[in-house]
Amino acid sequence: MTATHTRSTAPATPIAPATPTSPSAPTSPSAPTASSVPSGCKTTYREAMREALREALRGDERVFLMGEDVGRYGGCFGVSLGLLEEFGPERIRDAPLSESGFVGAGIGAALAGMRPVVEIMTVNFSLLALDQILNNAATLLHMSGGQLPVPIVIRMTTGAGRQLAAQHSHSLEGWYAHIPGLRVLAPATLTDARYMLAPALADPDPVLVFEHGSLYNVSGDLPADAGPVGIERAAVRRPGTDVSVITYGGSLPKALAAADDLARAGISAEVIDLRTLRPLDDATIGESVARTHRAVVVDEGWRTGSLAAEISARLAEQHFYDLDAPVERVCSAEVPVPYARRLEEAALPQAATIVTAARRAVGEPLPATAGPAEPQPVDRGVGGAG
Amino acid sequence: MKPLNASDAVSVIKDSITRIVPDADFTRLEPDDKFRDVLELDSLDFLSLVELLSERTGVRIDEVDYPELTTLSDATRFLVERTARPPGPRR
Amino acid sequence: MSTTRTRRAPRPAAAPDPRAAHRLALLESMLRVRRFEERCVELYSAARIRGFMHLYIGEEAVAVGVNEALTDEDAVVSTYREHGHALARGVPAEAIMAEMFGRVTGCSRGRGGSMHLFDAGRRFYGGNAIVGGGLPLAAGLALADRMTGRNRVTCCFFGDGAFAEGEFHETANLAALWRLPLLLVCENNLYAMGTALARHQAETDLALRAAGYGMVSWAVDGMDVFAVEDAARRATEGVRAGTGPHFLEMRTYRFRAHSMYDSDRYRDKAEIDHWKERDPVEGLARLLREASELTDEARAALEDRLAAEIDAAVDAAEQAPEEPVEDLLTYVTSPVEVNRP
Amino acid sequence: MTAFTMPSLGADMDEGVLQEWLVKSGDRVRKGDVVAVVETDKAAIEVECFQSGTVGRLLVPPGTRVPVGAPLAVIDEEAVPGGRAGAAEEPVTAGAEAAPPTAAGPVAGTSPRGTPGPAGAGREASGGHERPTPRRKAARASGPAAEPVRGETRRPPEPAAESAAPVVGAGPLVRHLALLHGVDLAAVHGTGAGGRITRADVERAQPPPGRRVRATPYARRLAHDLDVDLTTVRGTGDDGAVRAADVNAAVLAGTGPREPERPDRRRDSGRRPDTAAPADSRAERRTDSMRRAIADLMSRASREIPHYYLYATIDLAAAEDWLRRCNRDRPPADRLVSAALLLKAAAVAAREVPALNGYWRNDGFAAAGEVNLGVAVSLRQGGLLAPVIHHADTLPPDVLMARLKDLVQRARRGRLRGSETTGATLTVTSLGDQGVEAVFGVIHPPQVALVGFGAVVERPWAVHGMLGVRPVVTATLAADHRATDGAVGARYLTAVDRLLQTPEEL
Repeated sequence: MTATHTRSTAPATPIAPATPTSPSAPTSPSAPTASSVPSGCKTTYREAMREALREALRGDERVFLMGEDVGRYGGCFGVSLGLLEEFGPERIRDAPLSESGFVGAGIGAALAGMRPVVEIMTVNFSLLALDQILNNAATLLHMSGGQLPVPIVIRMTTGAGRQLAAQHSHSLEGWYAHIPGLRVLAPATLTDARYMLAPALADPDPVLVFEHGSLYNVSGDLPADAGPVGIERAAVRRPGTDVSVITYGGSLPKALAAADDLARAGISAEVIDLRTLRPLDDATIGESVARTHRAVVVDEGWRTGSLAAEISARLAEQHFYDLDAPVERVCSAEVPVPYARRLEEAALPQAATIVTAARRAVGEPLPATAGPAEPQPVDRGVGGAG
Repeated sequence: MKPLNASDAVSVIKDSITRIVPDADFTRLEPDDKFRDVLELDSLDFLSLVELLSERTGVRIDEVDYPELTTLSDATRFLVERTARPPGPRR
Repeated sequence: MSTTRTRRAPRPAAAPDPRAAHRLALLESMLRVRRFEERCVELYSAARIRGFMHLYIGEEAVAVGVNEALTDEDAVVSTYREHGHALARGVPAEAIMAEMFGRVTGCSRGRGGSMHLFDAGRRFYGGNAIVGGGLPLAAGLALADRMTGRNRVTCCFFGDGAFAEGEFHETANLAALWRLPLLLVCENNLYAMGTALARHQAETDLALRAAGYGMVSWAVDGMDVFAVEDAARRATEGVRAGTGPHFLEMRTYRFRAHSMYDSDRYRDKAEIDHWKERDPVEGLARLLREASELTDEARAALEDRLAAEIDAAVDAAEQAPEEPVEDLLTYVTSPVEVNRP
Repeated sequence: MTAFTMPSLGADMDEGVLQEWLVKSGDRVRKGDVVAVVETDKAAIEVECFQSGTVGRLLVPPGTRVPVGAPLAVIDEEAVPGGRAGAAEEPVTAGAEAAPPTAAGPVAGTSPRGTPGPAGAGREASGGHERPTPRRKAARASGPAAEPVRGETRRPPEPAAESAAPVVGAGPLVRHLALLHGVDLAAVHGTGAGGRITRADVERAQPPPGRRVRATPYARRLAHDLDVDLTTVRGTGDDGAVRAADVNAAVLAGTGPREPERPDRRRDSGRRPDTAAPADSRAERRTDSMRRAIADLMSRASREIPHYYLYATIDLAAAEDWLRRCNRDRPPADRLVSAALLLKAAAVAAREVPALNGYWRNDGFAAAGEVNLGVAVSLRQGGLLAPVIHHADTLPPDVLMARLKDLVQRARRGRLRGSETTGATLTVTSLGDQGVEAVFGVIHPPQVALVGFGAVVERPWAVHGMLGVRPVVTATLAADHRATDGAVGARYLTAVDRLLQTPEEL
C-alpha cells in the first residue's frame, strides 16, 4: 500500500459504536479507547488490526480470540503479538489444528452469548471449517426461525503474492460472499483494519473478515480523523470520471497505482473499494458506473464464477443502459497459484493489467506512442465543439 | 429576367431569406431594419442570399451592390430597379 | 428438568411410591415419543409431512433417560433423528408437529422441518443434519460456560456414524484438552445410515476409543432406560464437578428405517426382531405391570391421553397458518435491532 | 372434398389454438403446403395439409382452441368437376394434373410468370396420385362442408393484391411470407423443384434488414434520447462500435438526427400535435445535450489548460483589394468572403509554427503532421459546431471557400459526416459577423491553440508615416501555456499578418 492509499481513505459512515454498549456487555475497568496507536501516528495494517483486537478485548469481556498460534506464537502473521500477555490464555486461546473443531466451538460459544473472534490462518484452511461456517454459522438463524443468531467474527488471511504456492495463496472470499447469512468484509486500508472489527463484533450475525496477506506490512499514518467506520457501504477511494475500477482487499493498492498511471495518460479512473463483499453495496457501484459508463472489476479470485462475475452480472442487470463499453474483469489466471515469483506475478491481477483493461474500456487500448501517426479523434468525452 | 413590382420583389427577398434562415421572423423586421443584423446573417449567409436573389431574379449583383441589400426596402427598390433595366454585361 | 414437566395428568393414585411414580413418568415420556413417531409415519405416508424424516422408534430410552440427568439450564445439541430428544426436552408435540407441517407455529417457524427442530428457550440447539456437525457447536456452548464460570452441562447426542467424521475427533480432543463441561452421548444403533458399525469402524468399541482422548467414558445398555438414566446422572455429576467431558456409548437400535422407508437390505429381519424383543418401551411397561405399578386401565388411560395430546398437536398444526411468502427472507440475517443476549 | 383437421403435433397434445390461416378460401394448395399456424402448449407450429386441392370454407376463425381431429377447413380436391368460380388454378398444376379444358377459364386470370414447364409438370403429375385418398376422407367431412360455394361467397373478398394472381410456383406459406416481408414474388427466382419458389428464396429476396449497428447500450440509450440515427454515426470503439462519445459527437456535428430540417415541419407538427410534442422535446434534449457537451468540454479546457492570450490588429487592405478583384467577375456562387482568406492564412501559419498545431496528450505535446482546421460555427438555435476542413493549408482559396460554405450549410442543416467532425488540429473562430472586434477563445482540448478573428472594420492606420483609413481585423490567439510560450504565439500571429499582406500567394 502506498501513502496515496492511506491518504485517500475515506471513513465510511459509522453505523455502530466502536465498542459494544449493550447493557449486558460487561465492560472492563480499563478505558476502552486507550490505544497505543493513536490516530495520526505511523502504524501498519498488522498493528492496526491488533489495536482493533485489543480495543475489543478491553471493551467487552465476552470477546475472546481463538485460533492456531494466536497466543504464545503471537499469531501466524503476528497480528495478536502481545495480546496473550495482556489478556491471558483463556481469552487468547491457542487452538489445536482443528479448523472445523475450533470454528464450530466459536459458533457454539457465540450461541451461548460470547463474542468470539476466531482466526483461521488462511482461507485455504478455512475449507476444513467450511461445514461449520456454511451449515451452522450461516444457517442457524434462519433454520431456527430466528431463534439463534450467531455473533461470531471469523478472521482469515487471503490472497497471494508472497510465493506461498497453491495451498496458502488462494482468494476464496468470493465463495463465502455467495452464502446468505454471512457478512463478508475485506478491510484494505489502515483505517478499515483498525476500525472494521468493532462493527463486525457488534453485528449479531456471523462476519467473515478477509485480510490480504500482502497488506499486513503496509505502513502509513492512520489518518488523524480516522474513527469508527461502517460495514455497509463501499468507499470511493479515488474519484474519477472515465472508468470505475471496482476492487477490494489486496487489489486496492494495485488499482490505485493503476489509476495513477491512467491519470498520466489523461484517463480519470474512479477507484471503488468494496469493503463489504456481502452484502454488496450496489448503490455505490451503480452510482459510479452510471457516471463513468465503464467498469473494470478487479478481483484476485479466479475469473470463473468469481465475485467479479457477480458484479459484472449486476452491472448488466441494473446498469445495462449506462454501459458504454463491455465490463472488463481483471482476475487471477485460472491456475492454482504457483510458487515461482514470475509465474505467481503473472497469475495475479497487477497494476499494468488493470491499466490495460481500463484503457480497453475507455477505448484507448494502446498507450500513445511518440507523435500520433495521424490525428486522433479530438476528445474522448465529447467531440466536435470548438 | 422579367420586371418585378415591389410586392414580387419583397416576396422573392423574404422567400430567399427563409431558405437561409428557415425560422426567420419577418414580423419583427421593419422595412428599414438592417436585416443582416436582425436575422443574424453572417457573411456566408449573405453570400447565399445574393446567390439566391441573383438566380431567381436574373439580376447581376456585384460586391459593390451589397450596400443596397441592407434593408428590406432598399433591397426591394434595388431589385425593382434592376429588373426594370436591361441586365448589365455578363461574362 | 424432570419428566413431570411433560406430564399432563396427575400421577395414578395407586402409586404412592415416588420411585414408582418416576418409573411411570419415564414410561409416559418414552411412550409419548413412540406414539408421536408412529403418528409421523402415518402423516408422512399421507404426504402431510415431507422431506427427510428419521424416526426414533427403538431408541426412546436414550433420550428419556439422559434427559433425567439434565436441568433446564443445561443445553442439548442433537442430530437429525431428534424428535425424541426434543419431546423429552419438553418441546411441545404441537410445536414439533407444526414444524413438520411447515407452519409458522412450528418450533423453527417452518424453516427447519423434521431435521431442524430448535427451541432456544429450552436450550435445545437442534436439529443438526450434518453428521458430526453439532459436536463442535456443543464444545463451543460448553466453552462459553467454562469461560464464564457457569456450572452448566452441554449434552451432545450423535450417532456411531459420527465416529467416522473428523469433527468428532476434533471435538473430543478440544473438549478434553480444555476440560469442557460436555457430555458426549453416542447413540450407537449399529448403523451409520445403512453401513454396519463393523463395516465403517476398525475398532468398534467406541467407548474405548473415546477414552483414548483422555475423557471418562463407558458403554451403556441403551435399551434400558434405568441404565441410561443412571449413567447419565453419574456422567453429568462428573462434568459438573469439573472433571471435563464424559463420553457415554449408548448401545441401542432403531427399529425402523434410517430415513422414512428403506429396503432394509443392509440388515436382517431377524436382527430387527431380536432387538425388538428388547423394546425399551414395552419392556418397561411389562416391568411396571409385573410390579403392579401399571394396571391395564392405567395403561389404556395413558394411551388415550397421549393419543389425545398428539391428535391435538396434529389438529393445531393443520390449522396453523403458514408463514407468508413475503417473509421468505426474514431470519437470513438479524433484524437491525437485535436483542443480543 | 375433405376436411383439414387439427393435427396432433405431439403425444401429449389434446388440443391446439388455430393461430393464423395462411390460406383463404379459393387458394390452391398442394399436399405438404403449410396452410396454418397452430399454437400448442409448447410452440407455434406451421402445419401442412395432406391434400392437394382448393381451399373451401375456413371453418375455424383464428384464435379458436379446438381439439385434435376437429375439422378446420374444407379442401376441395382438384379436378373435381364443376370447379367453383373464382377458384384460381396455377397453370403448372392445371397442365399437369387436371384436364386443361376444365380449368381454362381461371387460367386466363393467372400470371404466366414463373417457370411453368415440363419439369414442374412432371413433379405435379406425381401429386395426382393423391387424389383417391382424400376422397375417402371427404365423406366424413361432407357435412360441415356441405355448401362450400356459398360459404365462400359469404366471406368478404380478400385484398386483391394477393388473391388476384397467385404467383406461379409459390405455396401459401411462401406467399404469406412474401406478403409479410414485402417481397414481390414475381421478381423472385425460384430454386425449388420446377422453379418453385421456396421459403429460402423469399428470405433471400427480402430487402436487407437495417444494418445492425454495433453500439454500446449507453450509446443506444443516448441515441434514442437524443433522436440520433445510429446508422449515421461513425463508431470509434472496438470494431467500429458506436460509443457514447460518438453519439455526442454526432449531436454536436449535427449528423444523424432522424428528423433533419423538414421545411414543413412546423406545419406538420401543427397538424399532428401528438407527434409534435416528442419531436420538440427531443430537439430540446438534443440542444440540452449539446449544451452539456460544450459545458463539459469548455469546463475541462478551462480547468486543465493554462491559457495565454495574444492579439494583433492586421491591415487587410491588400486582402480586401484582392478579394474585390477576384469577386468582381464572379457570379455570387463563386465569390470568396474574407473568412476564407483568414482561414487560409491561419492554416498556413499553423504549418509554419507547428508548435501550435497538434495535441497535448500524456503530459506532452505531439505535433500533428497536417493542418486540419476546425471552424467554429454557431447554430441559429444556439450551440456551436466545429466542422473540420482537413489539410486546410494546402487548399487553394477557392476550394477552401467552397468547402467552408458546404460545411457551414450542412452543419446548420445537421448533415455533417462523422469524419467532418473529428481530427481538428487547430480551431478558428470568427465572430466578426456578430460585430465584435476581437474574440478571446477557449481552447478545444486536446488542441493547444485557438485562433480568433473579429470583424473587419475600417480604422485610421498609419503606413510609412502616413495616416489613412484601412480595413483591419483583430486576430487573437489563445494558446496552451503547457505547450508553448508567448514568443511562439507571437510568431504565429506575425505569420498570419504577413501572409495576409500577400493574399495572392495564399
